[in-house]
Amino acid sequence: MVESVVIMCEESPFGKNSVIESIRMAAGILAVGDVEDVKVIILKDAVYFFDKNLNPEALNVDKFTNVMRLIELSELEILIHDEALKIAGLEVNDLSLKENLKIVNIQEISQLILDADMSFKY
Amino acid sequence: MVESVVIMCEESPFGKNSVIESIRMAAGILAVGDVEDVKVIILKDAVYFFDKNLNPEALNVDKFTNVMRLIELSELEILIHDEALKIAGLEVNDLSLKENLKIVNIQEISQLILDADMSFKY
Amino acid sequence: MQEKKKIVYLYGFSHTNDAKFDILFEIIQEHSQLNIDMIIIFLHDGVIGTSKRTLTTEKLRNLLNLPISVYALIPDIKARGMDPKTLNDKVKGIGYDQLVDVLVESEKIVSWM
Amino acid sequence: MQEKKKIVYLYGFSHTNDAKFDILFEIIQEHSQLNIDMIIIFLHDGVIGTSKRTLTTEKLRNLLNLPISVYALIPDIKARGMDPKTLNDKVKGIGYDQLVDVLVESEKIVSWM
Amino acid sequence: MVSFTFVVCAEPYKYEAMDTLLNLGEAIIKKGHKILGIFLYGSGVYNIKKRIIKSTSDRNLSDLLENFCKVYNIELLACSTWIGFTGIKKEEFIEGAYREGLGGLSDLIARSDKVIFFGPGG
Amino acid sequence: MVSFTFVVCAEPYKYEAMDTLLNLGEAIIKKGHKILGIFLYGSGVYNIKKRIIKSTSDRNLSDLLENFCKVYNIELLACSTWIGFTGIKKEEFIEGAYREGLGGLSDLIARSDKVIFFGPGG
Repeated sequence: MVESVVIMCEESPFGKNSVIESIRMAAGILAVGDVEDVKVIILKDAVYFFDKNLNPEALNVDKFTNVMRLIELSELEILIHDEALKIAGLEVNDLSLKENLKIVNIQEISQLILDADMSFKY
Repeated sequence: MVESVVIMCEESPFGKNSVIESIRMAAGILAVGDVEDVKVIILKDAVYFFDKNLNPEALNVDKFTNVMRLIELSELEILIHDEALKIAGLEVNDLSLKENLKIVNIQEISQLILDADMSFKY
Repeated sequence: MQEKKKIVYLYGFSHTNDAKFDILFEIIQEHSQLNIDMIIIFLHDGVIGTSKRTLTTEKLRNLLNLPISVYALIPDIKARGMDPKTLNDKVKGIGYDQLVDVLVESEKIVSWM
Repeated sequence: MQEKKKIVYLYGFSHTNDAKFDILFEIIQEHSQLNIDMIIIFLHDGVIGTSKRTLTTEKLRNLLNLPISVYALIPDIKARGMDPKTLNDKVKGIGYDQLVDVLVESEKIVSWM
Repeated sequence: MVSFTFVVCAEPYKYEAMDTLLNLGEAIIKKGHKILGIFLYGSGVYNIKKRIIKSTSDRNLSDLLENFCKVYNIELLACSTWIGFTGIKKEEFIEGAYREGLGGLSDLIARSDKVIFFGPGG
Repeated sequence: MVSFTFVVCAEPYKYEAMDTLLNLGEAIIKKGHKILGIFLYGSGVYNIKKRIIKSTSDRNLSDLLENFCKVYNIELLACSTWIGFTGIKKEEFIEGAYREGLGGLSDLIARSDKVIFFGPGG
């Protein structure tokens, strides 16, 4: 029986929608049913999704308000790879939704995967 | 007026269908209308498409007979990057459709792009 | 003695074409510090580069040097025109049947396709 | 004196995440042996890594050292939360209007998106 | 006996996911195990659409999938948000398939021993 | 005055192509140039489908595209092979759009000064 899930995503917020879809899926799995532990790990370019200056409207794309609210409501655990932050030149203070995010190193990511019943890269 | 087109593709035959679609598009553009020169450049993993041992049936996928015939009928020029061959460990003798293929180096590829009115990576 | 945890990775992207392999490698390298039975199965475009005939990338060589069992899916190898007989010595070719056995026996599956 | 050929590349993939950049670099390096006016425009995920704040990849540094004009599309920069003011000194931020001018003035367009 | 669930986020024909699923699925069942369900998410929902065009040269993945699920009694679910998003109508579904929220996925995951995830590709 | 043609091979929402096309397209016209046509190929043909679901939080790309083509008198064509392949019906098309063979693309390319190609993404 699979009771804990880790979802990883590494793509930028716009090139594909993998961050949004990972979060929707994670929140959806958590909301109903018997899977009680779903974590999302943010790698590489996916980190830009949580830059507080993120500005979809520059592309005439709607703001990601719904997804952000979904994260807050679902109490989803979102873990950000410290290397991704470093490469993007971002500090914790540059991030939105600080209370839902946790910074992790590769060792912790390795352990999260080992602890989950299943993991996948979206 | 755009009269000559170069299409590049670099993806493996199965992961995506970019080789097949590049060829279909190239042959289609050539067949009707006023564009008289369309070339397809095969880079990186796309080279596996022309391995004569290519065997889609191992995946229960139908053979690419139609596309191969399309290449022959359309007299499409297909240019294969020598580096791609080398990386894949393939020799000219390992290729199918030898008479439609030409091996080119990066210098020739650079020139093909400069000579065409437009180019794109599929 | 506690039995080793068994984890299997299904990896489906090209090593030559794709940077996705980087993070996978880092994670597996971390796992290798622990007492874990690790298997990686290359399928889809993941099989590209596993043949002796191809130029192995440095990344793949590094992975093959970790304490991990590496398998490659024979139908995906054949489909791409590669000969399973030319597989790198550290890579074992398996069919769908053996893939099922590996999946069934492993405690955890990580899908990276 | 013959006028220089003017070619513009539209490149839309992430440098950090994607190996697609390799071939583009090789081609542009070849072009640079010839008397050509080259422009590369980073848009979509191509803008990632063009900020001074980010760790520049070696590939991107090498490209910036070629005799080529490098532009990045400001709306794509802003959308990803990056500040156009922090752009790498060798990269010039442009808007859609300037993008149109560049496309109109160039003899050839290569789309790599 | 071990029970499996598959999640598919990739379009048919454009990616290899559905082909692998069918081949691996047959092997799973031949070995005496069970497939509880297949959940389609993201662009994977296009797999639910019945393919009307018959071609002699192309495998018909929707027929193959329909038959596979019918013969082995496998639940075939597609994410309702994405079905709405793509505008695929119920009468276009392959037989036996239905739309369902992410609670359905959560339920499938929790009832399965193993979950295999075919990502969005690319 | 310079004439442009766009080719789009990427799905709406999953990739950024259609957003860029609309923004760049407006700028092209504002500058006094012309867009002859937009040709949809591959998964790009999904852009022809009228989006029925109205959402307050998501831009409606099919409405935006329809309006853009209508106001500026731009031909909107979708590859007929791919329309057949995806099973999108004529009555589902956005207004003014029609299906056409690759000869239509060839014709558009030959009549245009510049062609911009939005690839299949990923």
